[in-house]
Amino acid sequence: MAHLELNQQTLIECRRLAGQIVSKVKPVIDTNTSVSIERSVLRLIGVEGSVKQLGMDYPVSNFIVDQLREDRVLSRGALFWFANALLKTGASVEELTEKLANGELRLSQIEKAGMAEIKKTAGELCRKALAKLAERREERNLLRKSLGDPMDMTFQGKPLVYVIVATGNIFEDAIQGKAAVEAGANAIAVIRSTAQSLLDYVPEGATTEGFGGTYATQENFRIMRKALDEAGEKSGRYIRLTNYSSGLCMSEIAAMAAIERLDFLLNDAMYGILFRDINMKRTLIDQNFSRMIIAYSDITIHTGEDNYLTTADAVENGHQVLASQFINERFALEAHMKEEQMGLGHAAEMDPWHPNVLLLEIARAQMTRDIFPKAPIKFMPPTRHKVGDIFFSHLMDAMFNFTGILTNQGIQLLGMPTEAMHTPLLHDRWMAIKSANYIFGAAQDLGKEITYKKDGIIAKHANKVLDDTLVLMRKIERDGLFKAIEDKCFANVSRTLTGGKGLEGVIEKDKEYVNPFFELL
Amino acid sequence: MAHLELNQQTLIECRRLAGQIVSKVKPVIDTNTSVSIERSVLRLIGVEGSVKQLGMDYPVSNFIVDQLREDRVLSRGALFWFANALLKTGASVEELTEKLANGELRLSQIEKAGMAEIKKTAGELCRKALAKLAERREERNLLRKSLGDPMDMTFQGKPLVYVIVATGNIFEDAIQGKAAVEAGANAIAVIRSTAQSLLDYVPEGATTEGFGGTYATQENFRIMRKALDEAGEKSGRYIRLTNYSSGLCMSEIAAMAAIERLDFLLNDAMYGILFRDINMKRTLIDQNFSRMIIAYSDITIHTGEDNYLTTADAVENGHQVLASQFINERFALEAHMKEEQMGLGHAAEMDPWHPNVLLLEIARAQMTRDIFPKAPIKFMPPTRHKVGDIFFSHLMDAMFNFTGILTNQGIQLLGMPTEAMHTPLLHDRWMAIKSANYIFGAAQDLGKEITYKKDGIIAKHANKVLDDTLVLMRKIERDGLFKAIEDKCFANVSRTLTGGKGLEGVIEKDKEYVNPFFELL
Amino acid sequence: MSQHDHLIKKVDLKKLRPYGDIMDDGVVQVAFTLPVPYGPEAREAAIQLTQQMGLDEVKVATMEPAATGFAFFVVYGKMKHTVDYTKIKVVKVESPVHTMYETNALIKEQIGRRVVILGACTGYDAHTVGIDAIINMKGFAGDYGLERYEWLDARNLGAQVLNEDLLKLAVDSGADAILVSKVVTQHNIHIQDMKDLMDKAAKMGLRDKLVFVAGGPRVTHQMALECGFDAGFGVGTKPSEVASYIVDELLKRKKKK
Amino acid sequence: MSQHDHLIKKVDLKKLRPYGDIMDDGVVQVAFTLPVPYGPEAREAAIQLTQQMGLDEVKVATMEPAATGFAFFVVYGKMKHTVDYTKIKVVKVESPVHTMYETNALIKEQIGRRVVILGACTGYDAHTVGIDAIINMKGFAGDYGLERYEWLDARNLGAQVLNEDLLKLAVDSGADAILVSKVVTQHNIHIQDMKDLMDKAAKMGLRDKLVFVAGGPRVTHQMALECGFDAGFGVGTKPSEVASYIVDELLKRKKKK
Ligand code: B12
Ligand code: B12
Ligand SMILES: Cc1ncc(COP(=O)(O)O)c(C=O)c1O
Ligand SMILES: Cc1ncc(COP(=O)(O)O)c(C=O)c1O
Repeated sequence: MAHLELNQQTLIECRRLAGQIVSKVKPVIDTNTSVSIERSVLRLIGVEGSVKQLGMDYPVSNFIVDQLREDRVLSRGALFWFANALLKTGASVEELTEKLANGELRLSQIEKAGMAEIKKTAGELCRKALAKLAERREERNLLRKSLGDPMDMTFQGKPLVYVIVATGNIFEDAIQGKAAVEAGANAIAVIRSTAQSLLDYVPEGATTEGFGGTYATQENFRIMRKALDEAGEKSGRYIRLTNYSSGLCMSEIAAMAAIERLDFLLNDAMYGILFRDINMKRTLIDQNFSRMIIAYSDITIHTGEDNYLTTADAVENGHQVLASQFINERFALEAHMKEEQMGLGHAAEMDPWHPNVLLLEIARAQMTRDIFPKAPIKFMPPTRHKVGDIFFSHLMDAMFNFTGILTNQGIQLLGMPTEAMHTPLLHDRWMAIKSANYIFGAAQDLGKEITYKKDGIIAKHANKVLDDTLVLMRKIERDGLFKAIEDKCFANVSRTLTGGKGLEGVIEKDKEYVNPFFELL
Repeated sequence: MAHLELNQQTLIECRRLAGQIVSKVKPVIDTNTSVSIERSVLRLIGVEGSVKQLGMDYPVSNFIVDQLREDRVLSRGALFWFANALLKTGASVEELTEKLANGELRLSQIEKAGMAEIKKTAGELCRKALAKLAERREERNLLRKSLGDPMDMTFQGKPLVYVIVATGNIFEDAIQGKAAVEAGANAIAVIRSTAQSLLDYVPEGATTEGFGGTYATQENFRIMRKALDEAGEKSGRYIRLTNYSSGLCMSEIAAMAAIERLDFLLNDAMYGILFRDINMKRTLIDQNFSRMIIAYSDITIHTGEDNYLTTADAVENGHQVLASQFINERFALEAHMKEEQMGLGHAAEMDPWHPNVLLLEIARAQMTRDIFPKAPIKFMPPTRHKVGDIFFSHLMDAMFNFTGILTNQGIQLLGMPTEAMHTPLLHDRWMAIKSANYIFGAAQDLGKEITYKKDGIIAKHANKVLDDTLVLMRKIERDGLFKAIEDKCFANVSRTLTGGKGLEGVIEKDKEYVNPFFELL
Repeated sequence: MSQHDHLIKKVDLKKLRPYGDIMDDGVVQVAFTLPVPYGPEAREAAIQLTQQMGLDEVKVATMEPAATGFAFFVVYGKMKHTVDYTKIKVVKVESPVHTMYETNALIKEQIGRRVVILGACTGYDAHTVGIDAIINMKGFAGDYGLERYEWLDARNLGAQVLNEDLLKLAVDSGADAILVSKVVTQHNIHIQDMKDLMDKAAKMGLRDKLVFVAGGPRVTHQMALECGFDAGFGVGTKPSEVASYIVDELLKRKKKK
Repeated sequence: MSQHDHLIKKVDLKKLRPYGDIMDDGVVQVAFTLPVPYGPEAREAAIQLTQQMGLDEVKVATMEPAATGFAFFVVYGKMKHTVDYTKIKVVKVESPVHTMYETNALIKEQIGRRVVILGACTGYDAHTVGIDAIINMKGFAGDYGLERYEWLDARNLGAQVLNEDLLKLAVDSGADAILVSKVVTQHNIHIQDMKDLMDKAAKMGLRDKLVFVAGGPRVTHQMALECGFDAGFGVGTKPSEVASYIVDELLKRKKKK
């Protein structure tokens, strides 16, 4: 394989700085919990179902956590109260959930057991929950083995062909997901409906209406999982399902995804802050817990650095992406994730008319590959510079596919000819996959055939990005991550420590806070 | 620039064999003339206009040559008789033409002057004719200088963007040619109507109906030349015009093209034999004279090896193309052409689904570039494997454009998304040019950035083609070109020495044959 | 080419038709998927549908098995319909485009105070790149954004701004104009949001006090007018066009009074 | 998914419409060029033409200045028209496809002599690759050509064969079937040439003595029938399909007698 000669000292220094940056915010993460974490905990131990509230199906986990917050006792953790109630009522998880949901019981009102007992029960609940997650994880491993896993090829062969469905209707999504698999897709993301990420609960049930995407619900996960398992069976390969552990419900979606055997999750330490204006603290706290679940469940995350290049010019701002990747990597390691699970995000978002743009894209893609050799790397297609000329757009995606195979990217989200128009039609996706099949085949071994000139345009651009990254990392380390975000270090977007949505959902942990998942995961 | 390491000994041997092959058929060329050559001679010295015959406008040059043949005196050459008539009648070329056309005079009936006198007059006619051609040539040089010549960039910069128009209507062709120039084209070919190449005369006047192309007529040449000169003036660059010196009127079209300042001519030593079933002798004789005119007029030829890959599989038969290029090169040198005038043809015609097809195409394109470093090289797009899926077809052309810029081809005939459907619509061409503009810019310096692995797939394929070529050249040299063609050495097509059209138009030269052009060109 | 004039077919603007490679040939390319299996029946259905669209000489360029039960088609045909181009009247933003210097000068001389402009991406729409391109200093395609204009006080409120909040802020800041960006268009959510803003503005008595401008890749002037806005701008809009329009409109209103 | 059955919209074959990303949404992509300058009027003309095609919710994805005086459009819309798929009947070559071995066996047993087939690319058409793919030994897409069939005597006459020459040769060689390839289709030259062959065949009294088969990328069975042929084959035809058809047809005719 062609590789770039990158300054190894700079890489080491960047990683050291990332460690510093993360350890400086670690206390915030360690001393706080969030409503999302607490709801996830309940979901993991088996609290299911919904209550009617404001005319809609409101998750019981939300209902319970809302009560605990109202009663100002959430700082001990939902599990403290739930374990306590189990002990005191002798009910099963299901029975207790039922009684809480219909108002027969309220957690904070129940007489308190001893802390040791509570911790013991809580621990048991967690271990049982994790056994279930481990089961799903092993199920995946079995299927990967029996059907064959296209990801096994990723490092020697072709990038994983990955597409989105976004009809708004989960049943159409299922149809189109299957269609995509027939055409050659190996992973399918169901894009979420606009602004679901700002809901502080996860909707319930199968849904058939959405804006620019389909609601992420546990039932929808199931429907899609089943459809893709069927498609995988038929096509003789394991098909991966993606959703979004992002937004105000970051951690509970991780939990739900683990339970429903999703394979990929969009999950980023900073995306919510930058692109959804979610509070910084809330996001950092949630990302940590979500990633612990993810680590355990052997899910691969996709980070969101690609998005930076939609608001910040991609030719100029490669360093923002790389700096963020180092930080995401560090946060992920802190949450016990393996490098192999880190689909660090980046994208081919440069102006197609920039001179030698393909060389610059190759430079960025190759350096990303070389800097994170074990990470699968998620490579995102051109979107920002896409225009309504679908024929031209199709070419931009072709060159993107070419860059992907040349530089041996791991997971290639295919671009769509109609990117500037609408979420993909069935045949948009079909022709995008045909493009990838063609180009991945046509240029399969090109990366092994060539070497890059030492001081050429490609090498220079890569080294420039790397040098810029070091400068940026030093600034972030000096000022702290929060200030850096305020100063538009990422995506040219500014956010403040106390601004954004969801800060009210952050709760300082009591010293009697109980959540054995933190130890077990 | 990336280059391939090719066995230089093999190249030298191939060229030596090409010399042998050509010199073996040279006697046929030297001892014969053809009706086409004789008509060209008349056209060059200024015989213009037409007579009514069978209800159509029949060129006077044909009318005169037909008479000479009928009278069985053509073997002395049309110029012998024409110069003689001028001497004896004292008429001007125009007056004599007029009298011949209206039947007042018949060349063979005119009293004969002395050979020395005839030769002298003939020589003067030829010199005057050549002075006119030189004028057009210098006119081109002036325009190239004043407007700027995109071809000057060819060796450092991007391949020349070249497209076809083929509406059947010369006025629409002019509109579309100009449109293409606005979009970025630097050369325009007016494709000929189906089967014009089998007509043994060149139609007259402006034409508005054609099948799959537009008739090549002198008036059409003028209309198109004017349109492109205007477009060039507007766009600030010299725009090249292409037509076909091919078929039964090979040499007179070269003459007409020289007179109307065309820049490129499709012209191949064997294409007519293989693809139009024109007699071998006829074709070889005609190509020689046409190329002498071409050499003098500084026209660049495009040879037709690309076509071989439409009937013979392109993955397997690279050697047919290369062998033919060596032979075409040799024939061209014999006709006094410079290497810089040799747009040797080849094409990206491999099955798009062949594994690593891009590597194989790069191998072939790069070797062609490296073997003929001074030749502009005409690179033809995928056609054979094009299908009705215009979106996919557009991608194949994108990869073709990529191959062109990577390997520094000289003249890139752009592929059309609708290749499998119809001759190009205005917007087919527009989007094809947009594709080339994009990819030539995006990958402009990639060829300078990389080197190919020594024993990689690319190097191996190139060397295999080269080795196969040597074997083939040895066979051709051993058996002779005529036998080789019979044995399907090119394009998997078999033709015989006495088969095909136009043999009746070959006339053995008398020892008193007069045609000073052979000395002057 | 004058001697050939009679041979050249000119466009008939009263009966305008698509141009493929010969004037008036009407060639159109169509592509769609039918939810039926690939096969001769699907092909025939595609032909019949294309014919119903008013295309003659229908040629199926390709039929592709896009998936089990789905056939994708690319079809060419010649359009029978024509349109009378001479009768087409399009409402468009008519104000001339001034340079930044001209616009500044106009405000300075004829308004005499800085013009206040609020911009936002409304509803749940989080696509700020468009509004940023118009407002932020840097601008778009080499054209400076409104923040750069000395005589404009342009404020970018960013994404996901609720209509009521936007109007309240407009009142509070004494704004002269409101710029709304709408990018997400699924289920015509952009139109709903735009109409809702104008309804609320009317209720608050703001309709004629402010200049309301919409923009976005699927926004047209016509459609903005239909939603009750004063103007709409689409793909590729440059900040100077917007600044020019706002100032011209303010001056026009001033004169009317 | 059975508990969800009521939520899933099924295809209505009686009113079949294109599928974009939701059943029955009718989404169609259209592209064409108008011979008028790029601008809002051209855009409006494009919209009106698209509406005349029966498309609703027309969205102009792009308008491009393809050249001075020419605007290129990509448009999306939702088709109002439907087609009754249940009523579609297509005439198609109905003979089952045999393997080479089966076809050989059929001839050997039921005809008892080699079947003579002449193939050519007629008129001025010089595109031999198609007919070569059918006749020559090597065949097409892994399927052997007719020359390879022991019980067929298939002769490829190549390109630019005149109709009269072809028919004369057919008589002389006692051919059972004639294969005609037509690739160039400008001005419907292929149809003219095909009809001309059948007229000449009729005059020579050969119409029913031979099986006439046409092929080419724009040939359909239907269209071949309309030209008087017995069958037509299009894109992607394999030699075995042609061999099977010819033999079946010969056997059918034999039985009739
Ligand atoms: C960048 C981008 C994003 C970024 C946005 C970052 C940001 N802070 O802006 C991110 C990644 C966050 C994003 C997210 C989503 N996106 Co988005 N996104 C895009 C993308 C790629 C480019 C948009 C863009 O920046 N264009 C560049 C700017 C300069 O152009 P512009 O907006 O047209 O602006 C110009 C003019 O329109 C005009 N203009 C615009 N606004 C205004 C206002 C005024 C007053 C004036 C005068 C002029 C004006 O002037 C500008 C300069 O000329 C488009 C696809 C595309 N290529 O168009 C999809 C696209 C808009 N997104 C889409 C979707 C569906 C989403 C999501 C819902 C996906 C999901 N489910 O997660 C989310 C939801 C976000 C939300 N809540 O709104 C769809 C919308 C489909 C539709 N028609 O409804 C698109 C078309 C992609 C697709 N094919 O699916 N997206
Ligand atoms: C190769 C080719 C050539 C080669 C032909 C070499 C040769 N000896 O065949 C060359 C370079 C010489 C050539 C020349 C020209 N060509 Co050409 N050519 C093509 C090309 C690229 C491929 C055709 C092909 O080989 N396809 C592969 C074969 C296997 O497919 P097929 O023919 O469809 O055959 C299959 C089926 O149709 C069927 N079939 C075919 N025949 C038969 C017969 C029977 C009996 C049966 C049962 C089945 C059958 O079975 C086959 C296998 O499945 C097409 C574009 C394209 N991609 O289609 C243009 C194309 C056909 N050519 C075209 C044109 C215009 C020309 C020229 C007129 C250009 C010019 N002005 O110089 C000349 C004129 C030639 C002439 N006198 O006819 C146009 C035709 C436009 C139209 N619709 O009328 C096309 C579409 C290109 C374009 N977009 O302009 N061409
Ligand atoms: C990390 C990450 N999360 C989430 C999203 C999607 O947005 P939302 O969370 O609003 O559905 C993206 C989009 O690209 C992303 O990169
Ligand atoms: C050398 C050469 N001559 C001629 C032609 C065109 O054919 P015709 O001479 O029949 O117009 C081609 C077509 O590609 C060619 O390569």
